[in-house]
Amino acid sequence: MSQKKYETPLLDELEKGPFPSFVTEIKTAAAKNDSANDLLGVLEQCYRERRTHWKHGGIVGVRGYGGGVIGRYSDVPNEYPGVAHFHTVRINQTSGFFYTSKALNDICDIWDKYGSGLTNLHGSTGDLVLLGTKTDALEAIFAETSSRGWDLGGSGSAMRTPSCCVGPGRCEWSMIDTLDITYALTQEFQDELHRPAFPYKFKIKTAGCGVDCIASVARADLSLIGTWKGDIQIDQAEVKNYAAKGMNIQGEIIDMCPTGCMSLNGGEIAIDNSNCSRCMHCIAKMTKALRPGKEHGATIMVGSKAPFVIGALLSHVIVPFMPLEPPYDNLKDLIRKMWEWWDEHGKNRERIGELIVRRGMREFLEFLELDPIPQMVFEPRRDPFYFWTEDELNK
Amino acid sequence: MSQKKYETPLLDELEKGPFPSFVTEIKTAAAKNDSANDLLGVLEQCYRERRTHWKHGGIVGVRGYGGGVIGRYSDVPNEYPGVAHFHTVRINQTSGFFYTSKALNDICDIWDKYGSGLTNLHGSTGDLVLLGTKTDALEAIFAETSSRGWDLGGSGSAMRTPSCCVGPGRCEWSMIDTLDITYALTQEFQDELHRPAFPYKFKIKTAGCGVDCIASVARADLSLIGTWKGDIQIDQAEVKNYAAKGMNIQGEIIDMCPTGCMSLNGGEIAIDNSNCSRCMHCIAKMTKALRPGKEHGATIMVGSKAPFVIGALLSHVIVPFMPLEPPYDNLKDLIRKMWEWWDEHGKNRERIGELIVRRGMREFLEFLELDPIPQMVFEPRRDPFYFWTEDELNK
Amino acid sequence: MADLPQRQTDIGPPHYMQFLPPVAQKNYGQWKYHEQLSGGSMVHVAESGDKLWTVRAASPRLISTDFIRGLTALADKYCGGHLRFTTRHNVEFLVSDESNLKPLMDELKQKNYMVGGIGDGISNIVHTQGWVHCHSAATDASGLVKVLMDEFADYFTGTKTLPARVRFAVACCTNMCGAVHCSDIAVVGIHRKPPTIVHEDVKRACEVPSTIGSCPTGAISPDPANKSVKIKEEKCMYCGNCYSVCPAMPISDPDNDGVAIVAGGKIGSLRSNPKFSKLVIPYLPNNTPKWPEVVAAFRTILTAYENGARKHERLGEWIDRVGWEKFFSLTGLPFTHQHIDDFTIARETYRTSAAFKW
Amino acid sequence: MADLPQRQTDIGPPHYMQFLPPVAQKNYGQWKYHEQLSGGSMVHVAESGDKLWTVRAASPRLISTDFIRGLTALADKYCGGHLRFTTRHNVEFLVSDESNLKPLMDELKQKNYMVGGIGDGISNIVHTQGWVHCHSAATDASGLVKVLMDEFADYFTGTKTLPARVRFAVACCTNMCGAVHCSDIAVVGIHRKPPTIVHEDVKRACEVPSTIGSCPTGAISPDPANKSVKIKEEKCMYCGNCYSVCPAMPISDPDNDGVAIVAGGKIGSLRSNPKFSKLVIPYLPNNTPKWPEVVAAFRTILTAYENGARKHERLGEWIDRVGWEKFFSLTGLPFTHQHIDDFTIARETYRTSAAFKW
Ligand code: SRM
Ligand code: SRM
Ligand code: SRM
Ligand code: SRM
Ligand code: SF4
Ligand code: SF4
Ligand code: SF4
Ligand code: SF4
Ligand code: SF4
Ligand code: SF4
Ligand code: SF4
Ligand code: SF4
Repeated sequence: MSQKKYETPLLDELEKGPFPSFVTEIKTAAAKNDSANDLLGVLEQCYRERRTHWKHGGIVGVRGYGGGVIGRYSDVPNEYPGVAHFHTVRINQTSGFFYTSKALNDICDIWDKYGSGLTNLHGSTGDLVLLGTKTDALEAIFAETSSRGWDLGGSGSAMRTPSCCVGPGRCEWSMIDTLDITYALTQEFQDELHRPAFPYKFKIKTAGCGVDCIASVARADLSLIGTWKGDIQIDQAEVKNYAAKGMNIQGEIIDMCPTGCMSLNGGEIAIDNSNCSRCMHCIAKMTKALRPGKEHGATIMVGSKAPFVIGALLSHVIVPFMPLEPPYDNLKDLIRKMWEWWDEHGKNRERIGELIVRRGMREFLEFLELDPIPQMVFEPRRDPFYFWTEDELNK
Repeated sequence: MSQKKYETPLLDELEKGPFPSFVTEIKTAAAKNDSANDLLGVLEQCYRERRTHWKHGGIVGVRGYGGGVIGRYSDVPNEYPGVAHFHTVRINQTSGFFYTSKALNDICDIWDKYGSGLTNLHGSTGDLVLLGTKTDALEAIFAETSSRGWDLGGSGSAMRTPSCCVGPGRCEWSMIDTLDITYALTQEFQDELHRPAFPYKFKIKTAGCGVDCIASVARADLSLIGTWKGDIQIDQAEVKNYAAKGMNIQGEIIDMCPTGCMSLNGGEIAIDNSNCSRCMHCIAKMTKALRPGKEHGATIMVGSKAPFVIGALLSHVIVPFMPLEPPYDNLKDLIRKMWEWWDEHGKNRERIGELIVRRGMREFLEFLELDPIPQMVFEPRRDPFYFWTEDELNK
Repeated sequence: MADLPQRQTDIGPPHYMQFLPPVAQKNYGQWKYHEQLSGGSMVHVAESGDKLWTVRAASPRLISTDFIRGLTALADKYCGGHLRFTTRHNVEFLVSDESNLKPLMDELKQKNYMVGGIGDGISNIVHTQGWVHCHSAATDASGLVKVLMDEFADYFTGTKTLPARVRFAVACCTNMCGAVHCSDIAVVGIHRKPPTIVHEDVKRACEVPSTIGSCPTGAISPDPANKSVKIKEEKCMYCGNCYSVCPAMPISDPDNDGVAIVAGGKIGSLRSNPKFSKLVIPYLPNNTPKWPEVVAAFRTILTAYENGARKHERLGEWIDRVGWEKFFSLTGLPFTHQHIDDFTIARETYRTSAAFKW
Repeated sequence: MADLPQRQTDIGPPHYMQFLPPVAQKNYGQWKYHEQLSGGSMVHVAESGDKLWTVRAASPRLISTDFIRGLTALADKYCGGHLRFTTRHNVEFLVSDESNLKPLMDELKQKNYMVGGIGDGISNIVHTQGWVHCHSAATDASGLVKVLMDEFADYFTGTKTLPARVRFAVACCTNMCGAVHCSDIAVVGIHRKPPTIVHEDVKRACEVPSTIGSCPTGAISPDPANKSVKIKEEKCMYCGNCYSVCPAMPISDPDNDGVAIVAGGKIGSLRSNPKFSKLVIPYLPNNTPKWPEVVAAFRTILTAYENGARKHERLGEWIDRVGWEKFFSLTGLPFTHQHIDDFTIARETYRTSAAFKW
C-alpha cells in the first residue's frame, strides 16, 4: 500500500485535548486503508473550505433488499479515489447495544477486509454503522455478516431499525421488556424493515420508563414508554436513610413533584397516588426508597420527528396503558393498523405524525378503534369549531 | 295605542327568579311602545321555534357617517310590523361608564320618543346601545343626541368605540389615566371611528393595570395595560395587620407568587423585584400593604379577537413600557403607524392580529421601528428556520 | 323634522370628568386602598382620607328606559345623581356621604334590586343579542343569562362565596361578541349542519371571494355554473362565518342548533397568564325557555371547582393544576372526539408526555 | 466471490440474551437499585443481592476497528467479554466481579480513556455525519463534538458536576439527525442563502411535485419553460429541504453557512414534560477547526445555568422558571428578529400577557 500523504494541519488541531479524537481514529484506519486515508484528505479540504464534498447518494444495496446501505459519492473523486464510493452499511445492532468481544471482533475483521475500517458505534437511529465501502463490496459484506447472524438495518421509506434503552438488562425501573419488545418487533417486521414500501421512514423506540433514556418521545414515530398502575411502593426505612445521608427530601423531592401529590410527615413520605402523573422524578432520585407500582405496561405514543416540513413534533399519547407480554400481538396489531391508515392517506415523504396533524386525530383514532380520552391531550380545543357525524346528530 | 296582545307562556317563565328579568323589561317597554310589543311577540316565537327571526342587516345610518347604527330587519315583518325595522343606535358611552342621572334621563326621553324604549347598558364593546328603531327616525335621534353632546359609536370596518376600566376614577391601582386616554383617543380618531375605511374593525381597550377589568388583553386589537417600573412599595405594618387579621400570607401570597420572588421573614415581606413579573396578585390581595412601584406607564399589546378565521387570539406585547402622558402623541403615532401597515397589507375582513400572524412579527416591528426584545415572546422559536436580510449577512 | 335641534358631528362622547362625583374628581388617581363591605358594597379610600362608597346592583342589561329612570331616581336621592355601569353590565351607585349608604341599600332591597357582584363570587354575565336582535344567533343570550343568574344568585349576592372570581359569559354564535374565549365558564351558540346555499341570492347579495375567504376550513369553492359557491360538506364544521358574510347561506336549524360549554379561561395576569377557555361540553340543546341542561352543566363544573380549588385559585388555574384528565373524571363529563382539537394549533394540544393521571 | 459464506436474509439481529453478562441474564428484570460510585462507575444491585458494576468511557463514535479491538481486549480481560454501548455513544464495561473493577479503571486511566459520563454532568454528544459522510452538511459534527467535549471534559469525568444532567447534541443540517430538537444545548448546521437551481439537472434528476412539496414555506413553484422549478427568494429561509429531495438545488455556501445554537430542551417526563429546544443564537460561523465562538457560547449558557439553577433542575426547567427574557439578560446573548417565531405555531410563542420581567 503506497498511500498519498496528506498534510492535515487543521485536523491535527483536533487530536489535542482529553476527549478521544475522531481524527486519530481516521488516521489509525488510514494507516492500513486507502479509503480511510483519502477520507482524511478530503476532510482536511472540507475544513479548509468550510463545506462538504459529498454528493447526493445514489441507490445502492444488496440483492433482495431495498435498504440498509447509504450510497455516498465524492464530488472530487479524482483527487480522492479511495472515497469515490464511500457507502455506509447499517448493521442492525443488538437490543440495548449489548455485545460480546467476540461478536464485535468478528465484525471488525469483516470490515477491515471489505471496508474503510471506520465505524460509528452507533448511528443515531441505533444501527451499528460501517462507514465507507465500495459498491462491489456490498454483497460480500452482507454474506459475511449475515452468515454470522447479523442482518442489515433500515433506510429509506421503511421501518427503521428499532432501538431501546438498556431496560431489564440492567435497570431497576424498566416496566416493560424493552430488549425483547425491540427484538420481537424487529423480527416480526423484517419485510417492512428491508423493503421500503411506506410513504416515508417509520421509527420505533422503546423506553422502559418515562425517564426515556432512548429519547423515544422525541425521535420515534412510535414511542413505547413503560409505566405502571397502582401505588408507588415506599420503603420508609430507606426514606429515612436518605434523610440521614443528608438529602433535603422536602426541597429535592416533595417540592419538585410536579403534581404536588407528595408530602413528608414525620420523616415519612406519603403519596396521593390518584394525583401522581408518574413523572418518575421521585423514584429516580430516591431509587432505594421508592419504586413504581406493581401493574406494568406501556404508554403508546406516536408521531415525533425532526422539523421538516411542518416543524419538529414530539410523540403524543394514543394508548395510555397497554400491557405488553410476548408475543405482543396487541402491539403488533396496532402497529399494522397504523401503517394501513398511513399507507392509505400519507403523501410521499409524509411522516405519520404529520399525517395525523393534517387529517386530525379523530380519523386516526377511529381507524384504530380507539375511544377518545382526555389523556390524549394536554387540554381540549379552544375554538368551538368541530365536526359532527350523522350518527351523533341522530342520537 | 291599541296593541296586539301576545301570549308569552315561554317568556313568562323568565320573569320568575331573583335576577332582574329582561322579559319584564320588554313588557315594561311594550306597555307604551308598539315596537317593544312586537319584539315580545317575535321573541316568544323564537323561543317556541328555537331559532332567530332576524335577517341580515342592510346598511342604514346617519348622514355623513358610515357607522354607528346596526340595521336590522325581521323575517316576519307582516306579523310583527313594529319590528319590521329594528335598528340599534350605538351611542359612544362615557369613559369608564360614569353618568349623571340627568344625562341618562335625557337619553331616555329621546329614546322614548324615537325608539323602542329598550336599551343595552352597555354593549359588549362598550357602547350605550339604543335597541330598536326605524330608519326614518335615525336622523332625528342623531340630532337630538348630538345636540346634547353625545355622538355615535363605531360599527363596520372602523375603529370601534374605545373603552376602559374605571381606572383613576375609583381604583387605587390604575397606573395610567384610562379615562383620559380613552377620551383622548376617541377624540383624536373621530374620523376613523365614524367612517369605516379599514380592512376590518379595530378595537382599543385600556386597563389601568394587569388585573385588566376591561378584558383588554382578550378583546381589543390594541390593548393598553398600565404597569410600573421600580420596586413594589411595602408597608410592613400593614403586612402585619393582614397577618393579625388572619391572612395566611405564606399560603395566599408568597406561595402563589408565580415567579417565587417573594419571601416572608419574621412577618415582613421581602421581594426580589428584579424577578417580579408584575402580575398584580400580591398587590391585589394585600391592597393596604403593597403598592406598585413609582414609575408608571403602559404595556402596549396588539391583536386579540374572537375565533374567526384562524382561531381566537390574545393580544401580545409589542412595547413593554410606554410612558403615557397627555397629549399621548407617542401612542397616537404608534397607532397611526399600525394602521398604515394594516391598511397596506390587510385583506378584507382581516384583523390586525391575524395579519401579524400571517406575515410574521418581523415586518410589523420593522415598520413600527421597534427592536425585537425577548419580552415580546414567551419563548424563542423552536425550528431553526428563519430569514436573513442582505444587511445581516454582510455585517 | 324642522323642529329638530342642530346636529353636530364628530364631537365624540362628553368629557368624563363632569360625570365623576366631586369626591372622585378631587381624589382622581389618588386612591389608596379599598375595602369590601358586603357582597354588594365597598369603600375606596383616598390618600387624602376621603372616601367613596360603591353599591353594586344587577342589571339584565337589556333594560327599559323606565328601569334606567328607576336607577337615576335612586342616584339622585342618595348619590348626588352619580352612578356608573361596570364592564359586566352591573350598575354602581356612587355614594359620597356615608349616611346615605344604609338607606340606599335598604331601598334597593325593598325594591327587589339584586345587590351584589363584588368580591369572590359570580358577577353579572357578559353577553350578547341572541334572538332579541341578531340574525346570526344560534341561541338566545338574555334567556341563558337569566336562568344562570337565577341559579347562582347566592354567589352574586355574597350569601355564598367561591375560592376566587368565577366569570361567566354567553355568546349566541361563534362570532363570540360575548367574550367567551377567556371566561371561567361560558356558553356559545353553535350550529351542527352545513348552511344551505340559495344560489339565486348568492348571485345577487354576496361577493364570492370574501365568501370563500370567510371559511376557516376552506370548505367553500366557486360554483361558476350557478354564479355561486359550493360547499365541500365534509370540510364544513358549521361555524356560520360564511353566513355572516353572505346572507344567502342560512345555517340555522332548530333541531341541531344549540350551545357548547367552554371553561377555564381568564383575563387578568394575576398568578398565571391570560388563558383561553377550552371546550368542555360540545353540545347541549336549546331547551327553551330554561336550558336546564346548561344550568346543570354549570352547576357540575362549579361544584367540582368549589370542592377542589385553593383560595385565590381561578377555575382555569385549578384545572391546570389538577390536569384536564382529572377535570373530566371529577366532573364526570364525557370526553368526545369534538374535544380533541383539529383546528389551527391542534398539535400543540396533543399530549406529548407520558406523564398524566389515570 | 465464490468463497463467500452463504448469505441469509431477513434473519434480524442476533438475540440479545446471549450478549448479556451471566449475572444480567440471571437477574434480568430483577434489578432493585443502583448506586453511582464515581463520575464513570456505578453498581446495579439485584433483588437477589447480585451486583453488576458498570464502567463508562467516552468514545468519539467515529472509531476505527482498532479502537473497537482495544475495547474488546479490555472487556475480555475484565468483563468476561461483555460490554455495551449507550444511547449516547459511550462504551460501558460490564463488570461482574468486583475485584476487576479497580484494575479495569486503572488500566483505562493509564491508556488515556476518558472515564465518566455518569450522573449529573455532561455526557457524550449525540451527533451526526457532517463533512465526514453527508452531502447535506452545513457544518461538521465530529469536530464540534471534539472541541465541546474537550472544553467540558471536567463535567464528563465527574471532576465537576452540575445541578442536573446537561445533554448536548449536534446536527449538521436542519434534517436534524442529531436529536437537537429536545436537547439542553445543541448545535445545528444552517445555511443563509437560497439554493441555486441547476435547471438541466432538475429536468434529469428531480421529481418536480415532491420538490415543490418539500418546501416548508411554499417558496418553490413550477418553471414549465425550463421544465424545472423556480424559487420565490423572499420566501426561502434556506432550510435546504429542497436540496434533500432534489440534488440539482445545491445550497452550500461556505461564507454564509454556519451553525445555530438551541437550548432548553429535554426528553424525560421527570418534573416537567418533554420540551423542545429553542433558538438562542441564530448564527455562528464555521470557524474551523475549533469553532471558538460555539464553544464560548456553550460556556456562557452553561455558566448562567450553573449559577442559577436549583438542584435537579434541568436547563430548560431553569429557563422556564426564570423566564426567557431573564435568560437573555443573564447570558447577555443578543435577541434578534430571528428569535421570534414566524413558522407554523408562531402565534403560540407570542407573549400574550403583560406579566414579564424587565
Ligand atoms: C447516519 C445518521 C446520522 C448519524 O450520523 O448517526 C443519519 C444520516 C442521514 N440522515 Fe438522518 N440519520 C440518522 C438518524 C436520524 C435521526 C435520529 C434518530 O433516528 O433517532 C433523525 C431525527 C428523527 C427523525 O427521524 O425525524 C433523522 C432525520 C433525518 C431526516 C429528516 C426526516 C424528517 O422527517 O424530517 C432526513 C431527510 C430525509 O429523510 O430525506 C434524514 C436523512 C439522512 C441522510 C440519509 C441524508 C439524506 O438527506 O439523504 C443522512 C445520510 C448520511 C450519510 O451519508 O451517512 N435524516 N435522521 C443516522 C442514522 C444512523 C442509524 O441508522 O443508526
Ligand atoms: C352588540 C354586540 C353584542 C352585544 O350584545 O353586546 C355585537 C353585535 C354584533 N356583532 Fe359583535 N357585537 C358586540 C361586541 C363584540 C365583541 C366584544 C367586544 O367588542 O369586546 C366581539 C369579540 C371581540 C372581537 O372583536 O373579536 C365581537 C365579535 C364579532 C364578530 C367577529 C369578529 C372577528 O374578527 O372574528 C362579528 C362578525 C363580523 O364582524 O362580521 C361580529 C358581528 C356582530 C354583528 C354586527 C352581527 C353581524 O354578523 O353582522 C352583531 C349585531 C347584532 C345586532 O343586531 O345588534 N361581532 N363583537 C356588541 C357591540 C355592542 C357595542 O358596540 O358595545
Ligand atoms: C367595576 C370593575 C371595573 C369597571 O371598570 O367596571 C371592577 C372593579 C374592581 N376590580 Fe375587577 N372589576 C371589573 C371587572 C373585572 C374583570 C373583567 C371581567 O370580568 O370581564 C376582571 C378580569 C377577570 C378575569 O381575569 O377573567 C376583573 C378581575 C379582577 C381581579 C382579579 C381576580 C383574580 O384574582 O384573578 C381583581 C383583584 C382581586 O379581586 O383580588 C379585581 C379587583 C377589582 C377592584 C377591587 C379594583 C379596585 O381596587 O377598585 C374593583 C372592585 C372589585 C370587585 O368588583 O369585587 N378585579 N375585574 C368591573 C366590575 C365588573 C362587574 O360588574 O363584576
Ligand atoms: C446508559 C443509558 C441507557 C442506555 O440504554 O444506554 C442510561 C442509563 C441510566 N439513566 Fe439515563 N441513560 C441514558 C440516556 C439517557 C437519556 C437520553 C439522552 O441523553 O439522549 C436521557 C434523557 C435526557 C433528557 O431528559 O433530555 C436520560 C435521562 C435520565 C434521567 C433523567 C434526568 C432528569 O432528571 O431529567 C435519569 C434519572 C436520574 O438520574 O435521576 C436517568 C438515569 C439513568 C440510570 C440511573 C437508570 C438506572 O437506574 O440504571 C442509568 C445510569 C445513569 C447515568 O448514566 O448516570 N437517565 N438518560 C444512557 C446513557 C447515555 C450516556 O452515555 O450518557
Ligand atoms: S428509560 Fe427508564 S428503564 Fe430505560 S434505562 Fe432509562 S431509566 Fe432505565
Ligand atoms: S412520580 Fe412524579 S408525580 Fe408521582 S409522586 Fe413522584 S414526583 Fe410526584
Ligand atoms: S384594571 Fe386595574 S386599574 Fe383598572 S379597575 Fe381593574 S384593578 Fe383597577
Ligand atoms: S406582582 Fe406577582 S410576581 Fe410580583 S411579587 Fe407580586 S405576586 Fe410576585
Ligand atoms: S355572538 Fe353572534 S349571534 Fe350573538 S350578537 Fe354576536 S354576532 Fe350576533
Ligand atoms: S359554515 Fe363555516 S365551515 Fe361551513 S362552509 Fe360556512 S364558513 Fe365554511
Ligand atoms: S443532520 Fe443533515 S448533514 Fe447531518 S447527517 Fe443528517 S442529513 Fe446529513
Ligand atoms: S431552501 Fe428550504 S425554504 Fe428555500 S426553497 Fe428550498 S425548501 Fe424552500
